[in-house]
Amino acid sequence: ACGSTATTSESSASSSEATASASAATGESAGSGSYTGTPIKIGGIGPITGAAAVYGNAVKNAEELAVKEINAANGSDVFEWQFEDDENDAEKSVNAYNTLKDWGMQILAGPVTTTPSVAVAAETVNDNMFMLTPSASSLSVILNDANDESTARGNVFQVCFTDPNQGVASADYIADNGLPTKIGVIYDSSDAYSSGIYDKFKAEAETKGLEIVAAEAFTADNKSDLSTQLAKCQEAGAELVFLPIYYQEASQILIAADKIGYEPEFFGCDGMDGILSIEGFDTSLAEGLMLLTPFAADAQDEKTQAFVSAYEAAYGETPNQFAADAYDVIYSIYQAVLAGGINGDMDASEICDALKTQFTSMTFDGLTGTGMTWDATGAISKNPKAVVIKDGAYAAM
Amino acid sequence: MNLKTMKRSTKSNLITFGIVIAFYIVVQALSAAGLLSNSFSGQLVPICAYVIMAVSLNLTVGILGELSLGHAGFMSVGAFSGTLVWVSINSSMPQPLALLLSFVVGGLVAGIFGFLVGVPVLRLSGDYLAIVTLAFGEIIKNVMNACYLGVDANGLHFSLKDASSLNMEDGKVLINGAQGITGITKASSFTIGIVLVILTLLVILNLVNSRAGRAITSIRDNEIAARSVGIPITKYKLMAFVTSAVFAGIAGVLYSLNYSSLVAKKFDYNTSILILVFVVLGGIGNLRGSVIAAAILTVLPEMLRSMNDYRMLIYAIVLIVVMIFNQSPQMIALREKLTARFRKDHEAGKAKQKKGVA
Amino acid sequence: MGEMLSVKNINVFYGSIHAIRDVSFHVNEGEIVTLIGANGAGKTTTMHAISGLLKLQSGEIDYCGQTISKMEAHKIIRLGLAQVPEGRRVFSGLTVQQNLQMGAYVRRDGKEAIQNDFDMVFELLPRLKERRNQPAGTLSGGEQQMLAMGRALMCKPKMLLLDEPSMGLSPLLVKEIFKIIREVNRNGVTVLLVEQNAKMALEIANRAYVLETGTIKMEGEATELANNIEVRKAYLGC
Amino acid sequence: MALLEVSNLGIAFGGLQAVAQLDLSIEKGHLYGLIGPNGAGKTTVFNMLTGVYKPTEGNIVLDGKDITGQNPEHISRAGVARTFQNIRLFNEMTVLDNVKVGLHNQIKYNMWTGIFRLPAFKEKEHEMNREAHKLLKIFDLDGEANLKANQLPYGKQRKLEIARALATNPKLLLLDEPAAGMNPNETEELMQTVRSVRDQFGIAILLIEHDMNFVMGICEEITVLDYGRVIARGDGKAIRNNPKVIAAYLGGD
Amino acid sequence: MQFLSYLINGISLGSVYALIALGYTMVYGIAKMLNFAHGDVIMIGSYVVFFTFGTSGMNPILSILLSMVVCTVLGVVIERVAYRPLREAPSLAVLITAIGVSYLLQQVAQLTWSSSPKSFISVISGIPFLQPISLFDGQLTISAETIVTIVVCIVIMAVLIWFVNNTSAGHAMLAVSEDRGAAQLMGVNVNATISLTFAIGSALAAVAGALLCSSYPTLQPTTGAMPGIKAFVAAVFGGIGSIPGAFLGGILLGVIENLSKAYISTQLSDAIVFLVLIVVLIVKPTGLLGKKVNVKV
Ligand SMILES: Nc1ncnc2c1ncn2[C@@H]1O[C@H](COP(=O)(O)OP(=O)(O)OP(=O)(O)O)[C@@H](O)[C@H]1O
Ligand SMILES: Nc1ncnc2c1ncn2[C@@H]1O[C@H](COP(=O)(O)OP(=O)(O)OP(=O)(O)O)[C@@H](O)[C@H]1O
Ligand SMILES: [Mg+2]
Ligand SMILES: [Mg+2]
Repeated sequence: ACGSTATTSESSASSSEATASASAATGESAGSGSYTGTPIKIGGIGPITGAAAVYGNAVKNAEELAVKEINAANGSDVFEWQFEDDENDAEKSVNAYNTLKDWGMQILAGPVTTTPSVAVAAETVNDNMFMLTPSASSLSVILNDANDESTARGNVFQVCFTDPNQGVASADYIADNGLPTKIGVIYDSSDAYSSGIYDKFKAEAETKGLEIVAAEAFTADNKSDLSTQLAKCQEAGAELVFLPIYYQEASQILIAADKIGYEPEFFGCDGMDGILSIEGFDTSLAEGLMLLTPFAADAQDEKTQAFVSAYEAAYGETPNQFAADAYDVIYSIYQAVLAGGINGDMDASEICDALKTQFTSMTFDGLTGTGMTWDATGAISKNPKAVVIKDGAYAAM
Repeated sequence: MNLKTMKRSTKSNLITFGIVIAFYIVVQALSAAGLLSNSFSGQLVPICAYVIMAVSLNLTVGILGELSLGHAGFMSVGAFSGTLVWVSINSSMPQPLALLLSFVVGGLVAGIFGFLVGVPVLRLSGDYLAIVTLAFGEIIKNVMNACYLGVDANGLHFSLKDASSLNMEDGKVLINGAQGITGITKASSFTIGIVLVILTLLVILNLVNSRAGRAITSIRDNEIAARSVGIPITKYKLMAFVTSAVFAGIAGVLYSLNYSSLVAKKFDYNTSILILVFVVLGGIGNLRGSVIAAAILTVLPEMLRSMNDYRMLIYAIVLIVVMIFNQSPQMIALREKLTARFRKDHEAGKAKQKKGVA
Repeated sequence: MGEMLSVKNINVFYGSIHAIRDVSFHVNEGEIVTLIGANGAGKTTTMHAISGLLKLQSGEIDYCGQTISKMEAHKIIRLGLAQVPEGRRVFSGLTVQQNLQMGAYVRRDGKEAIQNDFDMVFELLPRLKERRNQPAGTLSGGEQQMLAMGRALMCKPKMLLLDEPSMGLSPLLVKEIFKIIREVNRNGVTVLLVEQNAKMALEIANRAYVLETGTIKMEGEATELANNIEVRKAYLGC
Repeated sequence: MALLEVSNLGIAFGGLQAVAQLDLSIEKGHLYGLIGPNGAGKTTVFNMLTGVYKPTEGNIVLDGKDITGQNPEHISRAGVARTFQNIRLFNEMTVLDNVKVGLHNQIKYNMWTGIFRLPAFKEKEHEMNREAHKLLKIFDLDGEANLKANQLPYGKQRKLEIARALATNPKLLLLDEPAAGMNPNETEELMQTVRSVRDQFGIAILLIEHDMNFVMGICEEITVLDYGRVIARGDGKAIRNNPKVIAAYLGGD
Repeated sequence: MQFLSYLINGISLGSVYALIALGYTMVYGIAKMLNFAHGDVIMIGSYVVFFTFGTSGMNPILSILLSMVVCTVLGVVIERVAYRPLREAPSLAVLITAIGVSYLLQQVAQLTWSSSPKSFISVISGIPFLQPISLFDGQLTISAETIVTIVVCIVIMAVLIWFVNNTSAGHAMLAVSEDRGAAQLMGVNVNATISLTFAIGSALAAVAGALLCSSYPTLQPTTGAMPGIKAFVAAVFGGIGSIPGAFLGGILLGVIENLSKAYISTQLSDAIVFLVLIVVLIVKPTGLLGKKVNVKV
């Protein structure tokens, strides 16, 4: 599964900051002169076929875009980049990882989804290969034992917000902002991401005095019809329905709710981003939908706009938050590479060590947040920010 | 005459083992010489696991003649039970012993499930049975996805709802629903894999070429006649089903101990189908074929990576074409004819030479 | 009366088994010709080759002046060449009625014509009438044999290929069946008959061929062959 | 006490009473014939004797043991073997293996012996092969031992079925139209074979056949069924001249 | 009341399964093959409708007709190219090519229409006079989609039954399903008959696709897969080759699925559905309406 919950800083401020940071990135490089060493080989992994292909393709495209931009801006190639399919399957993902190693990969920018990432992360530890996943948000990606901070892998970092944080943040946000406290949850129990967030949300909700009146699951095998889950929430009198799921299913729920005339508040996580760009979806149904997302395709800061227009030009689709995370993955690595004086002649392990020191010390401003920092476990810290959909667009709240 | 027939089957078995062992030796040599790509060496264990799956499924599909669409279900129960044993004892016991125990438990548990599924088998047949096996696989997947298991000071906690319903005080969550088992210390190796492959082949080949095997085959060919000569079909159908389940379970353990994490989603309907593809492509009832087909079809998608976006497209096409090529009667006839002609030419050639000499 | 069916040195293989070797024979319009031979001689194979169920390795089969050896089975029967296959091959899931209907599948000469033949068949084989709504699969062996015969009659063939039509029938019915064969033949249907009951076959046939291990060993007027010592020894058991 | 005692046996399929009030008694080592018009119920009788159909009335006693309504496996082990009117061989198996399956309950070794190739295995397999070839020889099928059963011509398939049935070492052998699809000579041959089988193995044989030379030729007692009921019983001569039988079955010349 | 609404949810889902199952059972009952690509033909059909009706605003009926044509052609071509060469091969062989075709269609769909989901606009909404029924003053509404699906199902079922039993093409199908060799001897063109079967099955798939996505609007290259399998289950559940069985099986499957979600557990509903299925089959080994094939020995 996926997701990052960091949020765009208020658009007003961000625009100026973003530009600043953008120049900052190049500024730092200006110090050492633009990158001159042998190109560094970055590998990406994600599902570009099968049911989860939409996320993998978003990441693939954004990484490609970022690499192209960087190489172009630099004049000579900074990165060589290759992306391998994993069909959202651990075995295939490890195969992809090995293929990339054969190719000579020095830095891993992926995988996209949780289950493969957990498997691959374990491999990277043995090779001491730096791994930065855009969107695999489970703790077990960065920790060997998800319940034990001290078992951090050390070489694995996330750009996205971890599941616990998402769950906790959502619960906190709902509690602290006077949103309804009779809560229904609809989540995908067959999906690590969704059930991961739900677990933490539930735990936090209890401490925050929120009442979960209905917690309904669906699975990959029966997600075509979600009307019953919705009806149960309605029956249980849920005034707010929490949806820690991806946007396709969410769009179905909104449509179904509209059919039965059920109008609770809907609250989603980062997986929700992208709902406005579903082809054929009547966005008016998403009116008032709240979500914690790090990224808004229609944000006004020029960094976002530049990215979105470039992406649309190249791939004919509006980028979603996966794309944004992936874009940040490449740029944060770029920043660290420059700052750490890393170049392609070093072997993967040396690069890994260098990047570790950089990532645990640097601050990065990207599409999905400003002032991002990483702790030693590899988890990112950004401050969550919720947006609400108004007139078919995100609005800060 | 009888000696000849004995020989025929044993000879073909020897060839099969020969292939497996040769493969092992070549791979070891290459890796020693450092000529083995990461990509390939990474697939060795899965290959072994899939070979075991294919061979064991062939016992049900090819020899017993019952279509099973849920073989991955047995793999799943085997994997989970075996892995549970492994994660809970591997630190407190000599590794080899712990490993052995994990495999045994995985096989046994899968066998038990094989028995449970076997019971409907006795009443159903054909596509109805196929559905039941499919259903079984889906049930396992669904239940394992919703299965939460943990240990803490006051013992085991279990829930089919969610992790927090385990209400444990900071113990260790062993199975965490869809997130499955994580933090597994990897233990599988190519050598173990090959040993298990050989074990599987040994048992199943010998079973097939024995009294029991004939009984099972006769049930496939004509159940009424089999009963009429006193074959207890209940017993032998179960025997086939359980045996095949046991090895699926072992394959599951082998597979899961090759990765640091294990999720139920892996063992879904598609995996069952994949194994079935191996079996059919390798030739229904042809165990050696299963071995080869499983190995090749596992590697193929990896070799197609250079096609990137078109990879699975090509894979699908290859699947169809190969299927038509080695199963369509016309093609088979064609091949026979060609080989026949070739032989003729060959002999003719020999004859000429002789003349030449004379 | 001209040649209706002529088989010109055909060869048939099952994989590598060479079942039919350069077999040639012909059947004249309005004749009853019988093909006799031991088990495994290749009689059924020959029949299947003619009706198009088996493909020839080489050779040619002409029927009413056109070559049918390359034709698909379903086209061949449209030319009025029907077969009663060995082992009945009735549609076990369908009722007796439906089976007979399938027999008339290729006919386009109107409902009542077909209805008449229904009556005709039911009259010739009354047991079928009793069982008209029983699934053919549950019929007794002999009943199924009758059904196979009736089904073939339902398509008003110009020529009938009969592969052991009397197999499994009671003596009474065997006589019955042979009567029927003579009857249909009188009504202008040409017949190629494979029979183990060579004695009766030779009685009603005009000419006969003797098939041994895939090749024609003898041929001639039925009466001659019936008196031929070898034939008597080999196939008539006397 | 006869080998087989059948009393008041009957079965109905839906409305249709296929067999009714059948009494039959068979002595060890004798040859019996069961004849009757098509659809009279002969095969159905076999099906009840071998447990394929459960009789709706009456009972069957073999060697003093009541085997009524038991399932085919048991009855086979109790000592009744049969052939089928529409041949049922193990088509994809070799001729030899077909017979070896028949030997299943005669020469035994358990699954593990087979899997681990324990010494018993080789020895027993050899024994099986020897036995099987003996039986094949009787029906001169030993030439085709390694052909697939479905590659045999019709007539030889019939013989193979008999060989397989004999392999189960039965007390009573039921043959359903063994001569169907054979020419007079082969039929003659088969008669000899059946006789010698009876003599060699000293078993009782009950056979259904429409070939009167065959039945009259070898059966010591003949039972005639019509519409599921016995209409006559006796030796060949008696039957041949029984007007009822002539009317219903033989037909007058 | 609540129960009723759950029941209705179940029926509406079930009616979709039933519709797919009808197409499935045709091919399945007559060609005796599991056409695992059926679900993907449905997916292709849905895309056709999505782009013609959804995007280009074509008249819904026309657009469905168009999609029927496309699917029919597709189905027949698939049969000709991928299945016919294996006509005499063991049935499992065809099953595997069917799986290959299924992969193929999904890949083609992804490469042409990308993997990003489309939100399907209900074709029903395009037909003004079709409105949802609301009962008990609005406490209970039956969506127009549901009503249409059920009606369509029943009509199709009736037509199919009539067709199979009363037309010579239908008889040919029965004969082919029993014994191809013998059918040929009766003059039945086996290949043509099987092609026809596929044509019909695929045309139904197009209708099914339109209605499936009208009720459950997410459209992706993988959309057809799961409903396809469920429909297959439904077809067997109802009794292989039995047309009313497919209908009944579909409806029941949907109802069981939804009621188990509603009253037992949403996590375990899949397991429950399949458990019920197994139990039913053990009790009734030939499915609900499947006729017992009593082999005469
Ligand atoms: N499916 C098959 N595969 C291989 N060989 C076969 C097959 N069918 C028949 N044969 C062989 O072809 C030869 C002729 O068989 P065929 O059935 O035509 O004989 P037949 O004259 O009809 O015998 P019968 O009188 O017993 O019916 C036999 O030697 C048989 O072994
Ligand atoms: N399973 C069944 N269901 C319905 N009717 C059946 C079934 N089995 C047999 N019958 C009927 O019972 C009657 C007796 O059948 P049976 O096969 O015993 O006849 P038979 O004496 O063997 O005739 P034949 O000499 O033609 O083989 C037949 O009329 C048949 O239609
Ligand atoms: Mg023949
Ligand atoms: Mg009979």
